[in-house]
Amino acid sequence: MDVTNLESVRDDDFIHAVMEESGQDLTHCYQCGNCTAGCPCGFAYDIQVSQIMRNLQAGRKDKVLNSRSIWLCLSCSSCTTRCPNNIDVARVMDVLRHIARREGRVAEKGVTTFWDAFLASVRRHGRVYELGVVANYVARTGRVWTDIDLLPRIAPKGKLSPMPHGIKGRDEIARIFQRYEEERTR
Amino acid sequence: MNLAYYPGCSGLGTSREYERSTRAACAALGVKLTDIPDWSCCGSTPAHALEHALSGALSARNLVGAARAGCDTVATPCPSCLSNLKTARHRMADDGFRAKVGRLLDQPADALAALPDVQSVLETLVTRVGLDAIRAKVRQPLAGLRVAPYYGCIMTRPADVMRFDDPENPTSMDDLLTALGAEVVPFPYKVECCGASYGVTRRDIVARLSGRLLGAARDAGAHAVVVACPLCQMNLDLRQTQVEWPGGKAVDMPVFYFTQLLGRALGVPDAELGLEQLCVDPAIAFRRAAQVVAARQAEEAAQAAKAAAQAAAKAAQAKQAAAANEGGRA
Amino acid sequence: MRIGVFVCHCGSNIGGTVDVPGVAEVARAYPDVVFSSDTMYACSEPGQAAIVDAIKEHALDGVVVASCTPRMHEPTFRRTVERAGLNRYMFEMANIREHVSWIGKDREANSNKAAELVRMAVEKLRLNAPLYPKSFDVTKRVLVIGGGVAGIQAALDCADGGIEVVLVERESTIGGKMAKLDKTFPTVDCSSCILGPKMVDVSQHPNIRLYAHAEVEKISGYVGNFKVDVRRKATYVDWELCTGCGLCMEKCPSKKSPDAFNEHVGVTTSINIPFPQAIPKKAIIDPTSCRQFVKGKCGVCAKVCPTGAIRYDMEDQVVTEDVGAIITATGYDLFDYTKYAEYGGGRYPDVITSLQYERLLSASGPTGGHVKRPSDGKEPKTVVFIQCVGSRDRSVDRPYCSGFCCMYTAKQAVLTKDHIPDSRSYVFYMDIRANGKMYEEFTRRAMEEYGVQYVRGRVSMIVPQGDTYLVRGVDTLLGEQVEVPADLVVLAVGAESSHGAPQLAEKLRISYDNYGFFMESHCKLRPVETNTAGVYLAGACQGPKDIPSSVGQGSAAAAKVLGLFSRGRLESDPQISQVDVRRCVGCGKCITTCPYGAIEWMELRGEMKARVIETVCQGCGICTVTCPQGAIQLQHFTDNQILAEVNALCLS
Amino acid sequence: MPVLKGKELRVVGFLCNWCSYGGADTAGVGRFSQPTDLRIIRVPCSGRVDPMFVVKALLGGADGVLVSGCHPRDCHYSQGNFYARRRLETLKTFLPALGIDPDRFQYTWVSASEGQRWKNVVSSFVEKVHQLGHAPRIEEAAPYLPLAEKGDTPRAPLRPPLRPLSYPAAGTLAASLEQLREKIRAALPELDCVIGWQQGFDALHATPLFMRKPEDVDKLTWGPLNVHNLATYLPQFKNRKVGVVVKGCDSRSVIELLQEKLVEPDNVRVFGMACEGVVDMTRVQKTLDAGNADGAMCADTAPSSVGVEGDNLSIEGEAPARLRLADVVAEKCRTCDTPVPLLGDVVEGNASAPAGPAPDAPPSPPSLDALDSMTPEQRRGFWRAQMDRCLRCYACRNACPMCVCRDHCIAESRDPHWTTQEGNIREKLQFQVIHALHLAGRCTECGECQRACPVNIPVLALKQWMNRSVRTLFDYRAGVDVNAVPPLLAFAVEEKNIKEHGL
Repeated sequence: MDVTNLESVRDDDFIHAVMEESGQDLTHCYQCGNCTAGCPCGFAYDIQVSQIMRNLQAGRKDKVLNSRSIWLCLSCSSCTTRCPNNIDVARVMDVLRHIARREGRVAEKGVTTFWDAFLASVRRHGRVYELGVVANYVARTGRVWTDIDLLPRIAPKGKLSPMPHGIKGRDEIARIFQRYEEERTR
Repeated sequence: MNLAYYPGCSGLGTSREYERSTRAACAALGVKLTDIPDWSCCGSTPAHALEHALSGALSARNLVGAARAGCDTVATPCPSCLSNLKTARHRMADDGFRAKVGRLLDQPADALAALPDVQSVLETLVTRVGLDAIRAKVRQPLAGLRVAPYYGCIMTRPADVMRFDDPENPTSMDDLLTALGAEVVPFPYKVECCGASYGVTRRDIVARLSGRLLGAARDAGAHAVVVACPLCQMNLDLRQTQVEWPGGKAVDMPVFYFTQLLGRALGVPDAELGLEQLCVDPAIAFRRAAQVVAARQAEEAAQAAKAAAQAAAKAAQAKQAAAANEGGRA
Repeated sequence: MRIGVFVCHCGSNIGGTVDVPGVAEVARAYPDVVFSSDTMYACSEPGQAAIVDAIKEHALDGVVVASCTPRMHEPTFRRTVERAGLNRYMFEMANIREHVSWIGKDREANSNKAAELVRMAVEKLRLNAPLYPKSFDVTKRVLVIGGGVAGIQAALDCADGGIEVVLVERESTIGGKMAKLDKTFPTVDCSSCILGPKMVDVSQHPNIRLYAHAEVEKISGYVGNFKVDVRRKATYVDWELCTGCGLCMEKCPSKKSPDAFNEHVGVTTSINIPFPQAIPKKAIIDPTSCRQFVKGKCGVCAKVCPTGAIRYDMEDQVVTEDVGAIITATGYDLFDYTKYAEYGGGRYPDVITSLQYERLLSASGPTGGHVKRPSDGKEPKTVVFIQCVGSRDRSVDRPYCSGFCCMYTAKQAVLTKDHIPDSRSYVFYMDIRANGKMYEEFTRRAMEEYGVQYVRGRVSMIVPQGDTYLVRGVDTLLGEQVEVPADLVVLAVGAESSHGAPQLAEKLRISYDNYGFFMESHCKLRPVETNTAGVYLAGACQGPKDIPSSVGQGSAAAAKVLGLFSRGRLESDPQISQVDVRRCVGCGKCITTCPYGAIEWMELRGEMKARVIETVCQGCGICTVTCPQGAIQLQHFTDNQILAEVNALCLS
Repeated sequence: MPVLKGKELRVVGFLCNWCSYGGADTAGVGRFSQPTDLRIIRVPCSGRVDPMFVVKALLGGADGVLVSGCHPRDCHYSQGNFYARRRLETLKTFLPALGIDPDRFQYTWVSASEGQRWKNVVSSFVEKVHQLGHAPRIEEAAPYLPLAEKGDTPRAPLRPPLRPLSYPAAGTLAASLEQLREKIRAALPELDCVIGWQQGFDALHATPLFMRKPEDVDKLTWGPLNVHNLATYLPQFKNRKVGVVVKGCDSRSVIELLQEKLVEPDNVRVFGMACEGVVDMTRVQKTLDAGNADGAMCADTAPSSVGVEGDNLSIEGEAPARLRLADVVAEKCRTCDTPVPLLGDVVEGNASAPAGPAPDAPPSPPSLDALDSMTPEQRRGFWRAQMDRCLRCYACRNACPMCVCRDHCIAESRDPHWTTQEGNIREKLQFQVIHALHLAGRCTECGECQRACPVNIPVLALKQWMNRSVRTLFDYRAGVDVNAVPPLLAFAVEEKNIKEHGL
């Protein structure tokens, strides 16, 4: 493992951006590890959440934004609830996703593809059309066998709607997304 | 108090039975639900993971709609919707955030300053209707039914936004189920995450986390898991065939929405509660409950018989002794 | 008036950035100034001599020294002018060092400012009047509140020094937290073996009057002469007659009374003596569980008591004691760990506090010193200790470090190995704070000799699993989530201020911090004094402390009291309020606001007026601002004196 | 000595000896460089800082005043800073009434160990004062009289009264009055005297009546001419048994006097009746003058009788007139919410009901609205112009029921010497500020000060401003509860409505 030069890996702008956007003071973290201890998804992470926090304190932008962990966070708020320093860790993770998306860095493409499919559905219909989301996801990823095993379980229950439930204010929702994109590109 | 109702998108699909049972149970309890006119999706996790203002705008449109309809409170059955609506409202106190959201919406930003309060249907039932009132209306107690109450991870957390029940050990659903006559088993994973929406993209995560929950319910001797969240229900029920059971021992564990059990206890016909739409056959749980009741009755009968026999023996003894005395004297 | 002004160079400290001779020159033109000069070091022997000479030579009746802060040398120069025959209050200082020369480099601005400060001092001095202190007698008795180890030490040291001690303890026995401990770190010597003899000394010392099961109800008066009401709570046993034989405990039919001494590990009889070494060794009835009180009939103890000491009709009694000083040693309480729902919030029987664990370890505890799980009485093989439960945690409003938990946890882990040789202990910690003599060595021994597994990280959650508990945490040094199946979990609960501490502080008129710990007068230089004269602190009531520090403070507080009492009479500061009875209309506003109760009503020719009790008044001046007529004036800081300073700055 | 031209402004600091003065010392010891503008006055405790010192400095030419004490809970005298916080916050909210920028006054907490903090406090405060620049002097402000009719109180547009003011039919009123007289006659034998009203030098003016004999009671009148607040006389009767007749508003003064133990509950009997408003004589006079083309009313056209019925005031005599009560009623009556006396032996009468639901807070009175509508500069000009006219006759004080110092008023004393006898604007305004500050939390807005002013200076507005501050800060209204503790004689460890000012 290489020696890390703390001075050269430190990106102060990044630290400030995370603090500003999340409203959380990263210096409050004293590395007790409670967020990691309680994280249900820690087993799947490449960098444990407390180490994400430590890397943030060190200003290691690449390390954090290139991690898979930030995409696997389930937003369950265990970390936030148990943090002895009242840091809303889940919100920090959210903000890291925002910054990573803005910079086009996504280490878990499947996750964002699914989310994008979800939002595309909302944009189009105003409400989510579940079958449509899965179909879109399958189309984009090519994972045609996704949950095929569940089909016989769910099909007879008559729950999956064959058609989207459009709303009257569909255009209004589309405008929200449009303005969001305009703001973003500005 | 005017209560607006926000059903949430999954109520139109995978959680139809939650939606149906919620409406049926509320009707039985006299809670009037007024749907927010032309409600739209809150954006769920995909939106807040992309950008907070976008998420805020998608939520706010619905809250503004509720306010325009003259409602001061919005109730929603889905914790994910709840979390988004509540968080949006919470953050709207910040002027900068409000302005940012305002720029995305058709509605003027000043409409965002005073948004209606948001609560879960569970909160509505336990705080507005009250357990005593519910208890009084129970027609068909859930006797013998052992249930593991599973609240899901975001119903009560983060505590400063959600402001309902204990964030680590909530008890409102326990109390409700107890009021319905069910037996609540100690369940340590009330608020542990089930894997959320990662079922499609990372099945391994859901398999492991939901497996742990189902295993704990199994080990605690539960006949069923009771949930308040469409996503949790889907992971635990539909995906039950996908999970990793701790110790490898799979069982059939029915997973109810709490509103289904509430409706059943209140005497709402099963057909209105969508019980047939659950994947794991709910009859399994009711059968087990019936066995418990039967065993208990047999036990009681045996006890009663034993006590009666003892009493009879005692009486006979006394009689004999008396007779002996008599005889002696004679 | 004839005023002399002395402007000090303080070497180059002032002279470097202030035109000192120039200021002295300007001052000569101020009203009533008849003499003004600069001086190299005003506080030095020649400097003071020059002041004395000038007073005599120029018949000065007031002196202004412009030099350093009055908080430093005001007493010095007051003595100087006194030596020259002036009243010590005919003196004023202008602070031209800390407030001028040291904080700015602009010589012109500094000199101008220095001259103005001298002007202000002169204008005030023109309105000064001689003031004379009063002396008063001292009651040479001390009240010690709290009979833990700090209070015991303070009481014994004072008593040995020959003064009478009134020791008030809230519980029915002294000994405090230390009496509940099994062993003490880092020597692992038996707690009751070292505390016991001291407790016996307290009971036998002719100079100590002990009120156990009693609380301080009211305090009035002032340094040298406090009046204290002590509420002796009903024990329902006449302690004059009780011999502590324990027969009542043997016969008591009500055996499910909460056992507070054993930290509620198990239960005890309704009439009981908390532990064999209790001082006083007297029985006390818990009326919340006693059948005689709950059901109205029983009376077993009254029947069996050989001395007939039982008094079911006993009532609280209030006694009044006169003392000259007060030492508070009220100790601490334990953090309520049930606030951590993720650790079970009290629902899991085998998740216990560290002090409960002490009772399990103690030979005089409920298990006779055998470590057994509360749930099933089995001996645990894997014990997990979790540190910082209610310490260093902002989310439960306990951001401070409780200081001693690292050490007692190491001790308990060591003792666990002693009691159960085939056991394994894990300690979840964040940092090990072992900054006492032999402390670091001790924690190292726990790891090296006793094989205690230290895990760096917090525990997220405890999950019951069959009859064990899965402790889910993190090892941040491994960077991994970890879990340990434990038979017993011991929470190293932090210290918080003793319940009722803020209320006691209000009675004592001393300050307390956000967490209810009492404030010392100066964090470094006056650690056992408070800002109320005659009230001292000892032990953990000031902040979490281990035994050696508490004992040290007990002795320190005693030394302060003995020093105070070594003077025959005390002098009162004459900078106190005075009422002009002609102006007083008797509205009583000053009486309402005085924080010391130092103003009382008096009748003067049929009218009610206010009067200041000179020895009680502390000179804050709140009353002076309250009085609309300006009838009550704080001497040396009168309205006119302060107005003169304001006018010197604003109107001229 | 003047401040250094171009370099410094005049900034005065009041520092408690134990914490902040020590903190300033610590900053010095640490050589933390600071602006040189500040001059520090050492006091034992922030509780010793009379808000009047601050006013004195600001009126005397200070550009900024800083008060600093121990942190709350950490006071050397345990409570001094708690009192200081209330007093100083009250002052801060009052300063704008005079047109003084409240940013020129700041109070804060610095402990003896906080040298760095002290440096920051001084630096940021002095910087702020420099941003504000030299403080404009009130005596140099351009006179501002919004409705510059000479000698008249500037008035905001008439506001419809909160309640329809309407006196009952003459017969009914007479019956109620007779009932009241009966009560007084019955009680008179046990009392030294009962104070009421009678007709004054003409039918248009009432004057106080001191009833000692039963036949005196016949002279008692009731109606819109009973303008005086008779509670003002009560403290003089201390230790004697006395009765007093009150209107609703007057009763609040009695409550306040009882609260301050300036009259004893056993010695005072209160009689009262529901009130339908009293007239503002200045308005009456003006209305009559306007009606009489030939000018002011003189003695020989004095009215022979004045009657009231409903909303009408009918003046009979050589120059008969009919006035609408709504046009001439006193300002305070327009916003009155206590027409019925709050204590005592009350003849119910029939007070008209409020027009709408009771407001949460008493509505803002018109003269306060007028003051509110001015810019700070206009307020300075306004008070400058008003004080120009002040005769320093102290009629405002003498009429005030709460001015209980009487002969010992600090306006005229030498020890303490708060004001000089110089007849300038600063000293006159200083006295008005003393009056307002001394009334903080005590004033019931009876308006006697303003009514008594021979030159119609709207001094009541200052008290109304102060009352609003007290209400906002402490949720307190004077003269309602005999057992209440006035806010400036109390404190809360955590103040609900005081936001600590960041420095």
